[in-house]
Amino acid sequence: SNNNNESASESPSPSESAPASSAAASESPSASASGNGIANPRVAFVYIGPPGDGGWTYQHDQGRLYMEKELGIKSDTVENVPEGADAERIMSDLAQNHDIIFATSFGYMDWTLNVAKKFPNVKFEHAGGYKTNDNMATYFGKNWEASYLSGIAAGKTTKNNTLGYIAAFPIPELVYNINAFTLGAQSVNPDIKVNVVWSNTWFDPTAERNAAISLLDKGADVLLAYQDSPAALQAAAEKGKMAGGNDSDMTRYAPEAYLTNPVWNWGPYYVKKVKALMDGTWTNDQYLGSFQDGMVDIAPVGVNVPADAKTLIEETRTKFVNGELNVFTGPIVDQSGTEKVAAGQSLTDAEILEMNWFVKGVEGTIPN
Amino acid sequence: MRETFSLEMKQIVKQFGSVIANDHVDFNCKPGEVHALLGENGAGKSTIMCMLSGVYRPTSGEIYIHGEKVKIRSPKDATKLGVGMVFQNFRLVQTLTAAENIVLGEKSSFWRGPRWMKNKTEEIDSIAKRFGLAFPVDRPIWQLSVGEQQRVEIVKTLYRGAEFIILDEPTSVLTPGEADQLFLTLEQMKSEGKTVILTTHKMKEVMAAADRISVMRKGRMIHTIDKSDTNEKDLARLMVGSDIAPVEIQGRTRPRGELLLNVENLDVYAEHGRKALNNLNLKVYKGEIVGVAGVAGNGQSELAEVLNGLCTWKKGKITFNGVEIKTASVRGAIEAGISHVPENRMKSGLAGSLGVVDNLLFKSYRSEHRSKYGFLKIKSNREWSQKLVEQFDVKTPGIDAPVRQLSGGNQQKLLFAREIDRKPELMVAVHPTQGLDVGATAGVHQLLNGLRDEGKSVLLISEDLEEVMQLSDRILIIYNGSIVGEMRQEEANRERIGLYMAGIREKEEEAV
Amino acid sequence: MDLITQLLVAAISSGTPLLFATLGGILIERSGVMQLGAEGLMLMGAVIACTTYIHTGSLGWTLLAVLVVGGALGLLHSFLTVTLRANQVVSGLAMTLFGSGLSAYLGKSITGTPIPGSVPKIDLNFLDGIPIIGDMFAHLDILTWFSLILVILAHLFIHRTSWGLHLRAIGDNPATADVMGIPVQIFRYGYIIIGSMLIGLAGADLLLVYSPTWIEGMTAGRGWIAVALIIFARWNPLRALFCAYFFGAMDTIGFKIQLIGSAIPSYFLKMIPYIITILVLMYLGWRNRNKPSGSPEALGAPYIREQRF
Amino acid sequence: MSEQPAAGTVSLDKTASETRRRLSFRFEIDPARKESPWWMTIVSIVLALLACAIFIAANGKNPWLVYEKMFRGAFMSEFGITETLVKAIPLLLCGLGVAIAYRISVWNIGAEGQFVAGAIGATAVTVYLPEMPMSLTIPIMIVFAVVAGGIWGALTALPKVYFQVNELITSLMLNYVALLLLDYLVFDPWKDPKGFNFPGTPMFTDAQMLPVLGDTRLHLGLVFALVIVLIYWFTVKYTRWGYELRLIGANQDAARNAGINIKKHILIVMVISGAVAGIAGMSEVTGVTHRLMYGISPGYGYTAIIVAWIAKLNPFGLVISSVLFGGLIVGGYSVQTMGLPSSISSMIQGAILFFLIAGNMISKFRLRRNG
Ligand SMILES: Nc1ncnc2c1ncn2[C@@H]1O[C@H](COP(=O)(O)OP(=O)(O)OP(=O)(O)O)[C@@H](O)[C@H]1O
Ligand SMILES: Nc1ncnc2c1ncn2[C@@H]1O[C@H](COP(=O)(O)OP(=O)(O)OP(=O)(O)O)[C@@H](O)[C@H]1O
Ligand SMILES: [Mg+2]
Ligand SMILES: [Mg+2]
Repeated sequence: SNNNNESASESPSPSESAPASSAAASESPSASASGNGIANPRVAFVYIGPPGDGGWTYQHDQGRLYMEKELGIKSDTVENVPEGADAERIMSDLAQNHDIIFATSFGYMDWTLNVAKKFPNVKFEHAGGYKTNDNMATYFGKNWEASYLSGIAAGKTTKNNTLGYIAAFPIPELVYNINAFTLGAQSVNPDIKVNVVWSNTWFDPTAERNAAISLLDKGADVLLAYQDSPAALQAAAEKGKMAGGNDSDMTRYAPEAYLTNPVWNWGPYYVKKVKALMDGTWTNDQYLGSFQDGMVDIAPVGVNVPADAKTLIEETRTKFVNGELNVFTGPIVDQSGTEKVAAGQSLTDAEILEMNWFVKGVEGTIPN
Repeated sequence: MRETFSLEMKQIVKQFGSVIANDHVDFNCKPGEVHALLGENGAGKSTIMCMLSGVYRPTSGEIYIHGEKVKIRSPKDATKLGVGMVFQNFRLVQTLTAAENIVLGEKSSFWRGPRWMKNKTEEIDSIAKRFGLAFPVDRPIWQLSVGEQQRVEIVKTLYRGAEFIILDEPTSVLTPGEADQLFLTLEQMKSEGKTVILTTHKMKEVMAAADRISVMRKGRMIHTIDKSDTNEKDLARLMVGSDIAPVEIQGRTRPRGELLLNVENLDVYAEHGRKALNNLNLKVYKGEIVGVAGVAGNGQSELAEVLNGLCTWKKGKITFNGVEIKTASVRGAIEAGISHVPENRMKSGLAGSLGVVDNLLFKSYRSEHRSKYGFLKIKSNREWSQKLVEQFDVKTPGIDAPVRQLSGGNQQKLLFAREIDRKPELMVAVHPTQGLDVGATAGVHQLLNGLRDEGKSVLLISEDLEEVMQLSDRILIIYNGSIVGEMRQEEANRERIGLYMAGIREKEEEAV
Repeated sequence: MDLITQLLVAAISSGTPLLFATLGGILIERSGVMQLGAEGLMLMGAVIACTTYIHTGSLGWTLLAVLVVGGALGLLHSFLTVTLRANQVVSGLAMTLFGSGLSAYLGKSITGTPIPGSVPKIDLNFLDGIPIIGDMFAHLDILTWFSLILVILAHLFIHRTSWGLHLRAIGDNPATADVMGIPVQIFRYGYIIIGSMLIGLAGADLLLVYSPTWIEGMTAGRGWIAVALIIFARWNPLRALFCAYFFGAMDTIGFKIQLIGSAIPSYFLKMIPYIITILVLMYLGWRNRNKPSGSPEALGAPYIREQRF
Repeated sequence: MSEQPAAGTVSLDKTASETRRRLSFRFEIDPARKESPWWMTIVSIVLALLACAIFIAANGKNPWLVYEKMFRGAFMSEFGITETLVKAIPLLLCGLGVAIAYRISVWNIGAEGQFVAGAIGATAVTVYLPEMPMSLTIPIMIVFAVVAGGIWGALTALPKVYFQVNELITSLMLNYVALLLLDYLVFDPWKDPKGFNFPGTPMFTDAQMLPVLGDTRLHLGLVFALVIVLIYWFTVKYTRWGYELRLIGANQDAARNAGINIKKHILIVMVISGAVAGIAGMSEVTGVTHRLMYGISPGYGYTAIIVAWIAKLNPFGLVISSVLFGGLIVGGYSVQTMGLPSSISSMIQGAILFFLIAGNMISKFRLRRNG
């Protein structure tokens, strides 16, 4: 798919860029916005799963394809890259003949940083992390807003006020999404309880399925799976219950049983950053997208979600687009009843990104 | 001519790699006869019978049954042609019952419910009764004694309707009494029109049971003759290939010394909880050869193992050179000066894929001459091996050649070289001449004799009565895990030993 | 449904693929050939099932394709281990590697695509009222029923038919079976091929019934578990049923415990079946020290007619 | 009762065999042939690549370009070579571990678990003895890894020796136990408190990392591995203990007769086997990942079995085969940009193994005219 890139990259050798690394790092603070653009940038994406996973990687790949179409360039992908030492090798390999690398998983953070330090002339974009370098930016989105909307859908749909949440890893990203989901549900139905199980995997359909069945057995009638595969949705559909997934529109896996869920829309951001590279205006920001710029959105609401939920979601969505609503506005109490956010106050983005407590109504614990 | 023979094998050649086990062998049988196939160990008897039963395929040659030329490509073909064989090493599935073993391979019924098995069991029982062969039909094989297992094997061939019944060395696991019973069974088979082929190297049996006799030597068929036209002596000469009787062993050159080994009231349990040695008592003095005779499977292997520290004992006391041995330890036995010539040299005596040097080092590699600070003395070990190979006249392509390339006799010589070089106090030799030709056998006998003359002792465990009687100063007879009889060389004769081997005690003997 | 019933239901649904694979393995190992390639075979079964189902939309063709591919891989294993007498452990490992690689390769284009349909269920509505039985058996799919029937058939086959007797003889003492006119090598081929088909079917079942989208490595070690279950069940189909369901139940127990709010880390719970397996085998080893172990005695040793013992 | 065949059957049989006779050849094992010749390995690898080429071509890719790219990716640059070696280190160490067990016919497939145990052992040093200079830390880490791996090996050997439990199953089960233990540690007690709950320990300090060569990732673990290769070779060839191993490997019964305590040796060898794999785990965490984390091994322990087998358990052969397989893994990722999955490398590994065992056995056969 990238033969033109191949031939173009024959000559630059790693030794050209590598030895300069230590010096370059401290050389000039403005290195992040390099003056001259690259007309035909060579772009690479590192994926944690396969693009067909139907979730996280799928959306990144959609974004990549959008970017290719918009800018008329080609890009490379490496999929199924484990979040370990292999990631460092693969990115080092890619760094030798690419100009910008998108590392699309949280677990790549340290490896990306290592490689970024070695290859100061290559730009790195890391999704979901918090470490940056002169040539390493991060990007993510306020998907808790979308989780809040999914919570509204779930709260309107449930018949017994018991929801289930299949959570991948006990990391802040999950914690604030669970909280937002719960708050959204409680906004329409204050008695709602959300049962949480940790699957400790992003992508293992069988484990996700087992988790879903356990939740359904426990009595939950609407599930949300913050996972990359549609296994939970499929399991719920089999049992005649409703579920949402994560990252992408999963309607096609079980149209009848589909609730809705937050979706990512990375395309515009990828266009923006690659274009910036072409223009020579790339910067190492920590970008946080939202409904406002469309990076975060919610999938079309499923056919069996009550109609009033749909309108309510539309209204609330408009509030998010207009910046009129913050999910974490007090009063919010945690599971033990301690007030975490006082009435009238709101958490800042930075506070949300480090959240490590559950709101009241969540049934489950965060390990440690 | 052709009609008179129900079975003919013509110019059969069988080659295993470079070994020619059968060299243009002709063999034939008349209907309803008992035909003995006689030959020394390794003469090729089993090989030719295995070709008849389809286990081996001849390299060349032709087989005729009832005048028709046939190809026996598999045991299945053989069964179809009415050939049934009882193998030297039984072919029984240990975990199946006797009845299941007998009906194994039968095509008649796919479904085998309890009803079907009951009918079969009755059928098997009636056949067994008819031929006087009783055994527990419903028990798994691993719970049966060797004799019972053999009966299962024989009934198996009868049940399968074999016309030609081959018994490969059937008596080596039987007492003389059981053997007599077997010969009665043979008569019964003969009277029902079956042809029985009996391979053996025991002349006595041949004279007792056979109608005609074929003699093989070194892979060739030497002669076929009617029993009435021959006698034991002629047969022996044919079998061994020379007039000269095996080398005379000179008598003892010095008197026997003090007590070396004393075994008292020894109990040993073998696998599956079987009691293998039962209150066994045994004494060996310095400078004597003690022979242990007995039917295979009466505890000989366990006796050898226990003396060499290979298995533990439940009860009893072993004293060697005045020191009581408390625990079973091979190292202990080696260090105490006990040598071991195991019964199956390639199975437990030598490592076929290793070279001559490594095989010679087996027991001495721990000594200071062979290794130091845990490191082998490679160079001096090689020189030492070279010397031993020359001294014992082992024919080998080189001292690094894997010993599986050596011929059987040379392997045995190598083993003796290793065991004798250690200057043992006691050598436990089990079947030391099995599979050896006359010359090699004489060589081994000389070595054993030499040990005795140096004042060392030998415990000779052998099934070959002649050998035991010829070499031993004293003969012990083992039966059912105990020593049941003892006699000096001068007092020994076949009949007496035979009675002991059958478990008939001295008193009863006198009473008879 | 109480917790026990829930576990039983979960045991059946996640134990069924294990059961298929274990039964296949039992047939193979009973014939005296080791089978360590289950992981690769299951993955191949799953990927073939997914591809065929997506392309044909027909369950019949799907199952046929799975059986053909499983059988073909079985043929490869039998050629190597029976005809060429290659080391059975290594051949099995090669099968695992090759199967995982090839399945990922073949499945790349269909990764994440849901299959267009599901395996039909047999609704036994009259069972619905009965407490535990109803929950367990009222709405099972046909593959699960097939696995249950297969257990019984395999048990009867091994212990009540002439071919079963042959099978036991081949695994315990091929030389004897051979002289009794049983074509050892042909039967070994047959059992390896049939067993491999069943293991392939295990993968297909996992995909079609349990987790209806293909992803690389989706068996997640279940093939290896099946290898262990063969030994754990001591080559007995009925015991295989219980062992497979035990491991199946253990698949979900971690989540159950989380939901109860127990403090035991789920990792330790997940260790339980592995540790129990070792302990049970140690106990059996000790108890059977004076008896034949129950494992096919010729397991792992190629049979050569003219070779001496 | 008699199943005596009718005369007709016999003659039918005869004609069939007559016709077959002229055409038939027999394929039989020649006892005189020993090891297969060295070139057989190369032929097998080439054939395996050809077979996989069919699959690649069926996917619409040019196999030649794919192989070329794999080769370039793995061996044709300083980066590729060092990365290949980085991958080869755990393979070589785990391979040495299993090879020594296979030498005495103990089928240890638990290198994966022993690797993880070693990694855990080494990391325990960073958790419990955090402030120490490198000169102390690294040796202590080795000791911990050896002990942890050795314990894992012993856990396989003890049930085998005392309860006749098949080591295949024990070592396999223990792999899962080790992986779950790892998960527990990195998700729970040892988790990096500042890591946003990411399943991993904190990054090691500089004193807890193995030195690397220049700015590559090639670390001191390579030296450990090569030293163990030499020790292995020397031990087997020149020491008394090595002689005992050779004897057990060649004939267990004979070894017992030579006074060798086989049970003890199985125990010792399994402890060593586990310890060597443990060193692999230690060198991976301290040399490459610099932290203990979820999914630390992408199956090194299993690949190592094949690496050992291809090398025919020969220590120097292991060096070559582990580099080959390291290259296959590295090259496998580098073909991804051509639109091929990285799993192509496990497919090729499996195929190589198939052809190799087949080739190994075929070279022991010879064609014989039926007589
Ligand atoms: N399967 C085999 N492979 C290789 N060589 C064999 C095989 N079977 C027999 N031989 C060789 O063929 C020769 C004849 O062996 P065979 O077993 O036929 O002797 P035998 O007369 O039955 O001796 P014994 O009285 O010891 O049973 C021996 O030298 C033996 O080494
Ligand atoms: N497996 C083998 N591999 C290689 N060469 C062998 C093998 N078996 C036998 N030979 C060769 O064939 C020759 C004949 O072997 P065989 O065992 O038939 O000898 P033999 O005539 O029985 O001698 P002996 O009387 O010493 O037993 C040996 O000298 C040996 O070199
Ligand atoms: Mg014989
Ligand atoms: Mg010979």
